[in-house]
Amino acid sequence: MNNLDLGVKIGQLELKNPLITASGTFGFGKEYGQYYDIHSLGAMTTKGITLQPREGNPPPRIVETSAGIINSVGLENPGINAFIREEIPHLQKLKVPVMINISGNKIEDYALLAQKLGKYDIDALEVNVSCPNVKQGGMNFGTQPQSVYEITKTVRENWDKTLIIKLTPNVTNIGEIALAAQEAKADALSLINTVVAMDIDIHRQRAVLGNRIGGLSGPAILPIALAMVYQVAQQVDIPLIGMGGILSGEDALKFLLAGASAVAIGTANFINPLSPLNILEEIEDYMRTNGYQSLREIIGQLK
Amino acid sequence: MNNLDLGVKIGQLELKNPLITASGTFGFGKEYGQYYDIHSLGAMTTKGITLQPREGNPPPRIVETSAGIINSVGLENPGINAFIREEIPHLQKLKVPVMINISGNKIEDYALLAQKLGKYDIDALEVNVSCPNVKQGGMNFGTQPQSVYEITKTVRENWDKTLIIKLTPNVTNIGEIALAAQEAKADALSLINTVVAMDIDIHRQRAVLGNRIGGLSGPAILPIALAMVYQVAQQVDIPLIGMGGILSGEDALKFLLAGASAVAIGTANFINPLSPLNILEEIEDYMRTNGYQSLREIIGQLK
Amino acid sequence: MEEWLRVKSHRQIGNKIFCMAMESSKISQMAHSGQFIHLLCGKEYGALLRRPFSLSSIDKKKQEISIIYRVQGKGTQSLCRMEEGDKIHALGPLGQGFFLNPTYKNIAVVGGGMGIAPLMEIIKYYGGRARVYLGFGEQPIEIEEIKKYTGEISITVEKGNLGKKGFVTAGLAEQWKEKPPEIVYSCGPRSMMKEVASICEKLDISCQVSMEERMGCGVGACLVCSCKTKKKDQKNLYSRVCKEGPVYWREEVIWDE
Amino acid sequence: MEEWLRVKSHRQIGNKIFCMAMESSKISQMAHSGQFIHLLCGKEYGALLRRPFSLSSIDKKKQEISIIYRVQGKGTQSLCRMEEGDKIHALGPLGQGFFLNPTYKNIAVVGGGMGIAPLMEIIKYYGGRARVYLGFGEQPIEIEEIKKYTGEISITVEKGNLGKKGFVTAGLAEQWKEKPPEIVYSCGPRSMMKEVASICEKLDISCQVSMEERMGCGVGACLVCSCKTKKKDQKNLYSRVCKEGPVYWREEVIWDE
Ligand SMILES: Cc1cc2nc3c(=O)[nH]c(=O)nc-3n(C[C@H](O)[C@H](O)[C@H](O)COP(=O)(O)OP(=O)(O)OC[C@H]3O[C@@H](n4cnc5c(N)ncnc54)[C@H](O)[C@@H]3O)c2cc1C
Ligand SMILES: Cc1cc2nc3c(=O)[nH]c(=O)nc-3n(C[C@H](O)[C@H](O)[C@H](O)COP(=O)(O)OP(=O)(O)OC[C@H]3O[C@@H](n4cnc5c(N)ncnc54)[C@H](O)[C@@H]3O)c2cc1C
Ligand SMILES: Cc1cc2nc3c(=O)[nH]c(=O)nc-3n(C[C@H](O)[C@H](O)[C@H](O)COP(=O)(O)O)c2cc1C
Ligand SMILES: Cc1cc2nc3c(=O)[nH]c(=O)nc-3n(C[C@H](O)[C@H](O)[C@H](O)COP(=O)(O)O)c2cc1C
Ligand code: FES
Ligand code: FES
Repeated sequence: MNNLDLGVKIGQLELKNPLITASGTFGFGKEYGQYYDIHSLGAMTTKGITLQPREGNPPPRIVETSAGIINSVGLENPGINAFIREEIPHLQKLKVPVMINISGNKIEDYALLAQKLGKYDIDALEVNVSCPNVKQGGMNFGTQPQSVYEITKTVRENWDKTLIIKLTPNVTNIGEIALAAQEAKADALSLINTVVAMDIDIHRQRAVLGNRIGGLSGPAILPIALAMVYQVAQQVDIPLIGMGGILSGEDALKFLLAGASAVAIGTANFINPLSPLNILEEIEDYMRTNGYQSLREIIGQLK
Repeated sequence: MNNLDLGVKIGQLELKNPLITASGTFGFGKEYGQYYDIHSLGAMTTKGITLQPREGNPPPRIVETSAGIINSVGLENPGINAFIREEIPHLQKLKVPVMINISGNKIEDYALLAQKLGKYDIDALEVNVSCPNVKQGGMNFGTQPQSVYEITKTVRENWDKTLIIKLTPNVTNIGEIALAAQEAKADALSLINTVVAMDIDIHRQRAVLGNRIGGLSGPAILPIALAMVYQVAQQVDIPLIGMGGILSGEDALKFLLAGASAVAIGTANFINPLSPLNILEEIEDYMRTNGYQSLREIIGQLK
Repeated sequence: MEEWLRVKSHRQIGNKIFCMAMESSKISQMAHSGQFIHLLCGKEYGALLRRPFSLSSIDKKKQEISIIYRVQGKGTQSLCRMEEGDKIHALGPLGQGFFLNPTYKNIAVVGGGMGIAPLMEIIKYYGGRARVYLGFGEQPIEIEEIKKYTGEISITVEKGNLGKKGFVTAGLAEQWKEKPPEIVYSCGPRSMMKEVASICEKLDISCQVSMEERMGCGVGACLVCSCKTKKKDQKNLYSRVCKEGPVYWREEVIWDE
Repeated sequence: MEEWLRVKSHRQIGNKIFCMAMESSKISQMAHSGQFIHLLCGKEYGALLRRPFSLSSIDKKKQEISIIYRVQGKGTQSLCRMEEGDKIHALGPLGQGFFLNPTYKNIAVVGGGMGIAPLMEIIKYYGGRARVYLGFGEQPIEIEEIKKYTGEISITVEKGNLGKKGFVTAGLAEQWKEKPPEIVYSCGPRSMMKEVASICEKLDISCQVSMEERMGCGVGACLVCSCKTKKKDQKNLYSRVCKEGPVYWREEVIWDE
């Protein structure tokens, strides 16, 4: 029955299917394991890790908007050392490819993070140059082709497994940034991270989020993400991981047709923990209905 | 009863209330006149005009997304000469302030447009440096502080009434562009125009829009627009006209609290032609409930 | 014009196809055959914009209008949950309707699928003077209703066996050559209308078609509903389906796209 | 755990306040007083995320759980349209519940407004051993229900005349000084719980509070539901209300924010 070939290649990684869980929405992979066997995923991405522990932004950290949510977690994480001590042992045992999402304040941070993680049996790094919730560094890096080039190069020098650069949508020209990452030998690109956004409570006359500004995700941003994936796919030769508002198989297929080799599921996990599996099934249905054997017949095939 | 002071000042214009209809969603002011007396508006903005007639993009030109619409009209318009011949006579007679939205392919276009329009009894120019649906010029102008500075300066030299620059959200740093427009003596800024976006029909495996790429508007982009208005309000001293997804009085009040002196209503007109009036009423209710006499007590008052 | 309409009856008349009659004191009085209303269908399924529907019946005396529609996406899914007594907000009547002429003795109507909707009023108007050609995918609808007004109906289906097998346009040229109608009215898939227009052009028969395009405002203000046309008096190549349309003379439409 | 729950009864018990009982074969068996479920409320009004609700009743024998909620925004508006027989999807039971001790003879419960919901099960558990203090804006709810389990209820309202006038926390210090409860359970507005915690601190009484914070996943994966805490074994200042909470010991919470 299931003789469909859903495999995709991201750098040196062979994913058995294109469904990846997005960074920051899937913890370190423990919580959703209660809802389904996470080995059925193509891959999982962990919450962003920094060199030093970060306590994150003051609450509230989430607000719902029309077809979207804004979050301002602010990269809360225990820091790389605690992460290695407490999470790596369990992550190394998983039989699903794991991508570690890292963030830095300075270019050297990224080098150090890659070095530290290089000692463990981990499949891929996803380098977040794009978090809009962090004042220093964070997004500023991701908006300049030059610094994206340098970060990518630095990490590349310290990491020989699969290297993915995650791009921010909050830029004038995402294509030139994608090209800079490719030139510095990134294996793949993830796009998009959240879009800078804000909500206001008119009764309290205050920003709803403790941090005022946050990042918009969910269905509201899907058409924005899709345009970026499509545009970047025309410009680079490395595989893309598309994300932004994917809730259904139809949504995921839009990204695949636009040129993404894989898709990541973020906000949808909150709505339904089983989303990644449901989306996978819907993709399989589509392939059967339309007589496709392999996902490769779909990727980038927009007419 | 109605002793509320809703007046706001945009450049030399005194608007009796902050409700403006957004460019491209209100034609040249004729169509919606059947639904209500457009003199109850604070002001109206006309569809973008260019030097030469433009036939616009191939259909389909609109698609609905989650809480948003993408349009790819592509600045269809009869050109400035036909506009002056056929629309100006009627626009000059209106007793509601009229803002003429203009777009160009080259910097000189803007100068010429301003010169031609300068001869008529028109209240304000809204200079669109930001249309994402036009290949040459259009958005490229709006993404560079230097060219925004030059366009603004050129128009300023040819136009001594109220001058508004309309900014695009598709940039890395909207603040520096806002500052460039202010430095070149813009009287006010409109933000935001639509966000670059795309939709795909997975059955036909084609982009839904004839032009593939279009601009996203509607509630989906409200939080993005709000963040930009808030950020720009911190940086410039000239008044802002906030827009992007406003459907209700509550939405409008968010923009006012964030620092906009007026708001423009675009997509909401399509849903309910009476939206601007309803929104105005809801603002008045809010003022009464909270004991405000004047809109100035609200503008930019986010705590 | 805008009006809150009260649903008077709402019934299923085919696979996913519904007919909804609404009380209307204003729109019903102004509406002309071929015009449409722009309905706020409800937000249950997330529809944001209004949806355009042709008036399938206009009863000025009973102050009632009807639409016939197929459930397709978010808007029509919400619409089909409307129940008798519910209110729905409409803009309308909108657009240019059909050219009707009381002196015509012999007209033809060619409808495909849901294209039947705006043609119903024409059939009522011309009654026995109308020859009706209808094409469906599988299941014909409203046939009994039409038979009340005219006996001359020819039904074609692409599959199934509730009519002739094939396309509705097959054989039209021959029939019309023999007995040319004074005018042909057509609504349905673009390819069908293109074929009808081309037959009429060859036979030099007047023909009106009702075009569809995705709409924003529905009232002429946003320019998203463009159809390529060559109206002589128009400066723009594109015309607004909601304002200059949805009904066009066959020679106005630029078909090849 | 996830489960489709069948609505068994759904009734209004106050101004905009509803009680919904649901059939649950799985969650009901695992649930502990103070835990919550994360409900997909329906999209009619555009709610995207799930909404968290404390379990106000857990009946393992009848395989039934209930929630008491107030209609506030999009999610609860959709929720209140659910009818008997409808199904609703839940994650749960989630979070850490209350510390219950069968040997306690004298406990106190302080609830404010909707904060009453998670306290109902505690009152049932301790029965006559519970002294119950409830504060409402105007209209008390569930009083008759509570009286089935304990006679010691004190009701305070901010306005109206269905109870003592004032804040529920007024006079507590004096009463507890005289006859200190072995533990105090509290849920309600933050300022109220802060006051209760501070009274308990002064009198050295154990106290648990149930905190609220806006949630994303509800299962510990997204870190949006942070509450400032000082748990000793924790590296982070913030703790996840959905995982480490919603019930905390009073000394864990950092109140001043
Ligand atoms: C002038 C006119 C008259 C029409 N009359 C009828 C009628 O009598 N009966 C009937 O069943 N249908 C009619 N249609 C088509 C009808 O408007 C669409 O089927 C309906 O809008 C689909 O909405 P949806 O939300 O169910 O589908 P979705 O696919 O969810 O709609 C998404 C968007 O695309 C637009 N759209 C989708 N299909 C069409 C279409 N075929 N034409 C125009 N816009 C479309 C919708 O309005 C909406 O903006 C007419 C269209 C026009 C332009
Ligand atoms: C652990 C826990 C238990 C709860 N138990 C109950 C209960 O038993 N009865 C009850 O009436 N309410 C309870 N609440 C609050 C309830 O979750 C909110 O009232 C509800 O989410 C409001 O949703 P809405 O869509 O109606 O409001 P909206 O204002 O439209 O909600 C918008 C967003 O804000 C969140 N939100 C709004 N108010 C709150 C709040 N007070 N706490 C947390 N998130 C909020 C919503 O979940 C949603 O994501 C509980 C909250 C938590 C965290
Ligand atoms: C609560 C939350 C936390 C996130 N944290 C991170 C993060 O730590 N690192 C990162 O690269 N992206 C982070 N993201 C962005 C997501 O990985 C993803 O790029 C984005 O949410 C768009 O996808 P979606 O619309 O499917 O959620 C976070 C998103 C959310 C909603
Ligand atoms: C159909 C359509 C056409 C538009 N045409 C123009 C235009 O010609 N010039 C312009 O500056 N903005 C144009 N806009 C942008 C709007 O003026 C407004 O900035 C944008 O839609 C955001 O507001 P909204 O979400 O309320 O629609 C257009 C928007 C739409 C939806
Ligand atoms: S739908 Fe707006 S002009 Fe036709
Ligand atoms: S809601 Fe996601 S961690 Fe608590």
